[in-house]
Amino acid sequence: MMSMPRCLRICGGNDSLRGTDAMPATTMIDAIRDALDVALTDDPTVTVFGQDVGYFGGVFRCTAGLQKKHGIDRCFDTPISELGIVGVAIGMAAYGRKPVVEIQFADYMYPAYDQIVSEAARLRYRTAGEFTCPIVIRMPTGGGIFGAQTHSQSPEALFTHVTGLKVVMPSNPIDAKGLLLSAIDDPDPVIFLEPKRLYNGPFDGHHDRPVSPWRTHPMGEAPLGRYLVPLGQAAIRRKGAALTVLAYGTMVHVALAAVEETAIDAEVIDLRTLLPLDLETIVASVRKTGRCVVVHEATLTSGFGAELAALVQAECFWHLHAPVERVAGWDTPYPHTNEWDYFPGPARVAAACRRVLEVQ
Amino acid sequence: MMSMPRCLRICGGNDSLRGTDAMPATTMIDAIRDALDVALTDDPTVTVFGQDVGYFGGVFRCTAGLQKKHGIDRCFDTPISELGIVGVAIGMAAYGRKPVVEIQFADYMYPAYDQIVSEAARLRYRTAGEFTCPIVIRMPTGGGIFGAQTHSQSPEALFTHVTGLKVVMPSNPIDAKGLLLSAIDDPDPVIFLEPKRLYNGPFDGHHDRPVSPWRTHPMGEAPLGRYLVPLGQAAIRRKGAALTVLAYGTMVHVALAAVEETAIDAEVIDLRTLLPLDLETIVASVRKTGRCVVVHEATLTSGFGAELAALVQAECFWHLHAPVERVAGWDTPYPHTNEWDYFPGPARVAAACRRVLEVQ
Amino acid sequence: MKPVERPLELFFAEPAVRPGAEPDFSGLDLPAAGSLRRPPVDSPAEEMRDMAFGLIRLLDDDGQAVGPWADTLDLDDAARMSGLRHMMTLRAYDARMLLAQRQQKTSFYMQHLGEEAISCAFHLALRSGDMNFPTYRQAGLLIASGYPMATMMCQVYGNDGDPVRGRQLPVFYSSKSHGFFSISGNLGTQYVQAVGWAMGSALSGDDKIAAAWIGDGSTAESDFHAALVFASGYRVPVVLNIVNNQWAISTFQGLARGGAGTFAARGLGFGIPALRVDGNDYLAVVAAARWASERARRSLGPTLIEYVTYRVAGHSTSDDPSAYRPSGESACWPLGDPLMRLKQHLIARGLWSEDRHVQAEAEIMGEVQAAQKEAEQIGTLHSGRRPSPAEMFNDVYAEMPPHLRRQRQLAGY
Amino acid sequence: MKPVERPLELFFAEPAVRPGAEPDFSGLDLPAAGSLRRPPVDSPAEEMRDMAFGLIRLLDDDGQAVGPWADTLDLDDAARMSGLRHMMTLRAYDARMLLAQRQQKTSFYMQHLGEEAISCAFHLALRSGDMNFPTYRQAGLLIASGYPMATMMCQVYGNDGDPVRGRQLPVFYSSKSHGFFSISGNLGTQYVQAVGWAMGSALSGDDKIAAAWIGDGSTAESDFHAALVFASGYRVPVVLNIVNNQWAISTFQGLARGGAGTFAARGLGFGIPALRVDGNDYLAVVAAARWASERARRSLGPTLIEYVTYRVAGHSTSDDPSAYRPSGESACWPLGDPLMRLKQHLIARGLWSEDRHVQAEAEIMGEVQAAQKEAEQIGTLHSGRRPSPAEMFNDVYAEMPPHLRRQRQLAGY
Ligand SMILES: Cc1ncc(C[n+]2csc(CCOP(=O)(O)OP(=O)(O)O)c2C)c(N)n1
Ligand SMILES: Cc1ncc(C[n+]2csc(CCOP(=O)(O)OP(=O)(O)O)c2C)c(N)n1
Ligand SMILES: [Mg+2]
Ligand SMILES: [Mg+2]
Repeated sequence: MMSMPRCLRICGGNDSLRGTDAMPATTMIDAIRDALDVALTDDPTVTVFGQDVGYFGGVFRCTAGLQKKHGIDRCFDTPISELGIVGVAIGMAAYGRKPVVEIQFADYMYPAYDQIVSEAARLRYRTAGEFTCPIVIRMPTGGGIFGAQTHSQSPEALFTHVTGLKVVMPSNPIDAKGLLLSAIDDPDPVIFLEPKRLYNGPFDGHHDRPVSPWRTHPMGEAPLGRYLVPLGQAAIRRKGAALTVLAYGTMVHVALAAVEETAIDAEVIDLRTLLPLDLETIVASVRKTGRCVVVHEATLTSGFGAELAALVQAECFWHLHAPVERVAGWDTPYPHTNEWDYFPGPARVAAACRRVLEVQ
Repeated sequence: MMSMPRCLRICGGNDSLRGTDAMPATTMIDAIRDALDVALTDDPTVTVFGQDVGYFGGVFRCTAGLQKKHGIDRCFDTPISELGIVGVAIGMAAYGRKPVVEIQFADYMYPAYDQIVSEAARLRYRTAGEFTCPIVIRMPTGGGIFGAQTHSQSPEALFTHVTGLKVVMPSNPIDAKGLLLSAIDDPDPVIFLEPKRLYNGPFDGHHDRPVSPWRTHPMGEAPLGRYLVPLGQAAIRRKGAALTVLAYGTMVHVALAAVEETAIDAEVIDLRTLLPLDLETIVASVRKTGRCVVVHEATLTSGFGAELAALVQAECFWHLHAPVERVAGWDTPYPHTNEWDYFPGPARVAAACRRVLEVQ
Repeated sequence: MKPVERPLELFFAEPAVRPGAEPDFSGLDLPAAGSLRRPPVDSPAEEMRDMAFGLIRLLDDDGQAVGPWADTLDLDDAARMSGLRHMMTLRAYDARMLLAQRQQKTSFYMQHLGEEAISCAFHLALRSGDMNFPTYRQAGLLIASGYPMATMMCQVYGNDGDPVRGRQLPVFYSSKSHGFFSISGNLGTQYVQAVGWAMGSALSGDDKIAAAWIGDGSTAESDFHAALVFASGYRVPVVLNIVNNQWAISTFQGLARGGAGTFAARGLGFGIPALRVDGNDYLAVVAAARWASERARRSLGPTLIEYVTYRVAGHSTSDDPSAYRPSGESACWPLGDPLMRLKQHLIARGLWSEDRHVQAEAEIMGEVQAAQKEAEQIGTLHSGRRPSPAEMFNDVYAEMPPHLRRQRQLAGY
Repeated sequence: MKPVERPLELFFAEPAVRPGAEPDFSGLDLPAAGSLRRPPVDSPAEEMRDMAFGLIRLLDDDGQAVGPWADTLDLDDAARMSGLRHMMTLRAYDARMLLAQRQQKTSFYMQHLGEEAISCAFHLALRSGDMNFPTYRQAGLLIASGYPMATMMCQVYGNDGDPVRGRQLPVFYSSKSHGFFSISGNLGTQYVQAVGWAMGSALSGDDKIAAAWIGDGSTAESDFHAALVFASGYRVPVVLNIVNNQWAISTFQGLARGGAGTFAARGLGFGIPALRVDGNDYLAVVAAARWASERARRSLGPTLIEYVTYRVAGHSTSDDPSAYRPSGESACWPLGDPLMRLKQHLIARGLWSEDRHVQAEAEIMGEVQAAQKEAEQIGTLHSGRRPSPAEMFNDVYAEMPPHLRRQRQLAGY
């Protein structure tokens, strides 16, 4: 059913790959659209739908032009029912198609949560593999755009607790395209979280500085054609010896900025896939550095950082020189006016790194 | 509006209180029903509703007789819509009433998740206290009754990650009644998780032994009348010096059994309230024992045990002689036939305790 | 604020009678068999409103099939006879499995008693490759399609012969080859999935249709709404079935229905043609289901069908209905027993007799017992061969990720 | 399996025209003003089906209020004049706030352009103590009820004068005293809460009613269904409003509506009386809303009202509608401009003149600018006094739990 095109694979350590001949994608939006375009072209069962994704091309433009190119039956608008979008996708996947759906903001996934948790995640298990659910649910995630409590959330921990799901969050265009294509190829349901603050440029948390474009970033240009970044593999974004920082999505850039500014020789790991987790890479790093800071934008309590801290203290107990620190969004809803007091920016990450290093 | 009856307060250390003159509740079901009865009697704004809770009295009988005693407008049946039950409760609370609703099984709370997370939990915040949402959402939780994947779940971590909620899970009739009355008095939304395997007797995980009744348990008889067990306070169920076990709900009994059978001098803490957490009691214990095992029935990854492990390693880093261990449900859906291979029973808890003690 | 002028009141719907009182179905308006018209399948929804409030009935009190739906029903004698056989088989199967649960050979069971006609007859509207998205009360779809009964029993026992490896609650069957989608414990979720499946078929240029199933009480769930929104919006080739068996555990159908006269009426708000059918009339179910499936096959869009029936037994083996409804209620149910009605029809048609019926009953019970023996040779819930606990860790994902492998090892496998 | 016989097809609803083509509203059937009957409020739903498909219109092309709804409308001249004033105020307010957003004084804004009549007029059906559960496009409820405009602006700016402490997106107002429930960013959630609020009122022996608000697109959400199920089941004293402004961001109303002729028709599936109203006719909205609120106050149950209108501006300041609809479309909208229509009525009635209108416009703009000055003296999103970051930690709970206190300390407060 599916043609097997040439497959360019980008692995953890080899992320410097750049554009090819024609017009490589130079924003995360372009990279995502490009991945969808490749998937729609290669696999006739891929079907893209969601609110405003068809004619209009999505409120973030991630599907712009796809309906025109591939036809309304491959990329179409839906009514405003997240439950319906995901429920329909599950049925369609059970039939044998590959739905790739968009939830307009991660904050609006809750109406679909029952279908995701009780149905998509468990269909393979409860039928011993007779029916499966290879769907991808894309959703813009995170804050930094003055979107307040309902356009800023990072609900990843609500998915990592759900066995049967895979959970992915890219931090740059090259990964975004390669991970999305892997997610679409995956035989199981994948939650694909897109840090919307990264759509148009790498953002390191310095909201008062000019926006820098992806063009100038080493991971900014997603190559043309099909390539895969495998699920379940973290990437080391900065090698270092003093401290390990675990981050994903926007926070990778914030962590890198904090580390540069403090001149701390930290190893910064971009998890990329949260479930299943690349524990090996994490453990190897923390055993080496002996110190660990976990960073995410989601609220602290029961966030995914808790799982990371729990795993690291269990696996690296004898190597740890200091407790694992977590830097996260405060345990409050995401406020509007005080967005930048809420956001765990480089100053907070730097302070945590210093605290962890101070412990002797 | 609300009369202030005599208030008997049961605190963390003083849990040996027993029945009074007439007919004290001698099952957890009776204790819960009794709490609802007291609340309906004392506070004319309390309103109880949910699927089958009215005429029939609930599939677990927790509301039996309440409609007859208090009238159909105080205790009534609803259509099968968890979203509707919680959504209506939120509006009713905003009006000024105190809805205490039942979700028939915790596994069926997902359709209401959006209303719980996006609405109930954030209403006070987003209106700066102008509108509030003092609702209680009761739900039978956990396995051990051959209920398979949709009648066995423990979704507490999906609530502890949601700021604005309080999350409570009692382990015995005395607490159940006192905590439920506190939850009803609370000005904020409370998720009240009832370990259904404890409804009719303390269950220590030895499924092949005869069921023991609550009658013979020191915490088995909830006294008559109104008393409160405050939210946010853990209870030490067994004093010990070698190891701290953190548990809640059914797992308190499993942990106690494991500890008795291995003759390990463990301190067993019953958290009772997960959010807000009684971190003080936990930290004091682990700093004393230097070792910690966390036990819950929910799946491991991103479970509430992750938060506990993360907090303990952060707060007790210098006191820990071994990594914090987590014993939890396997990261699979809850199976039917192999229920007892899935359930984290006393053998698994004992093994973890031994592993943690072996570390020198 | 001004004093309260006129206190507001709510309405609390209650069934006509409760335990202790005489059963009373006088509120149920029963048009005579054959009295409702049969509109062309391509009539606009707006011109078929009456169909949502009438009742399609073919079998009259004498067992004759009458009226326009009967006249156009293309069903030979053999099919009518096997219809009876399927219903008898389902009833015998239920009886044995109920007993097995009482004998603690399994944890739980749910019967079809009184509702056998619906799933057994609906099967005749489907073709191979079509897909049902059932609830727990449509095992007749499996029986009518010849699914091996011993395998059903293995599922109920959760033994090593259970295709879903002891993972699901008893009666949560699953069979792709027999057009029977996995049953979910979460009410309603399958309804919108059926719509998605049918959309998948259409988008693939296929001709397979889907059938969604839901109970009266569960129509209150959100998934029901989403299903109707999408089915109506894209004119999806799906048959949307509502089994109104009067009860949702202890809650009578009037609460979920609210102010609408019927559940079929729900379709009208979406411009979806809706039929209301005597669910205890095997022939009526076949006729209505075929009408709806023809609409689907001709890409005319979805049809909503309400089957009016009665849940004779308890909700499940965990339930005691005498606590909330008069014990004699089922005997007074005016639509009768679906088996007896089809039997009477076959007799009236000269195809059947009391003697043959008694003989068939014995034969069928023999078959069911043989299947049960076969299943029990493998095992029951608490004895015999069960799926290995190691299998608990399979099928969470297509490929087992490292953390699950670690857990499996920790578990000792 | 057999080869595919007749491939199935789906239907993809599309608006009549897209950018580049001529606007076309010929599909919209517009009955003449005054032509629809006015049934007694206690008529059974089944006998008022026509009301869901007709269109209640009072103002004819000459600005005369005609027909049975006009004849029974008890609205004095002063009220009609202040109706116009409210709409003009809302329009001026929108214009200034839109400009303020362009000037980066705030992050986001949403206009009412073309829909002013609905919320301004609906206010006249309510009494003090009643509660609206609005969406983001009913600020007319606040303006008509005399809520201080400077406070609204403080909310939009998220400055230190914002009653909700800069926590909510601009236009997410909240005012208990003015019967305006907090706006949620999650579409639809408020619909079922309104039902619950009204149930709370009735259970408390109170006489306050609730009004729920939702957009055409958002009727697809689950909460809409739950609201109708509960409202119908308990006959709840609530008015269920649907504002059909033809668009849901880029998606035209036909997709959410599906095969139903109108959104009002959704009520019929629940036995809920439904009205369809010319939403650009101030008097029609008052008349219909009062009819529905009378039903609620007399405990006759809920009413569903669809207001037919047009969203003239973009969805929000983040949207550019020229990408998905013909740019001239709003000018061709056959129901006209609600302000101009009421203005014409007042002139026809001898209450108003072009001169007075120009004068009023200037007056109102002066008031709005004064309010804006007042608000900006406190601050705008990026300058001036804003809520202290320490306040971020307040109101998560009634009492701040220890972990939040720790976090506030860590944050430096
Ligand atoms: C989401 C959800 N809520 C509640 C339940 C519990 N429950 C199981 S069956 C049932 C009643 C269903 O009634 P109905 O839809 O009429 O189907 P019937 O049992 O009559 O066939 C309930 C409330 C559930 N399984 N799932
Ligand atoms: C649950 C949810 N899903 C999606 C969105 C994103 N969204 C905001 S407004 C909107 C369109 C709403 O259209 P409609 O209901 O017609 O209201 P209108 O904007 O036309 O007033 C969408 C999709 C949201 N806010 N909430
Ligand atoms: Mg039923
Ligand atoms: Mg709209």
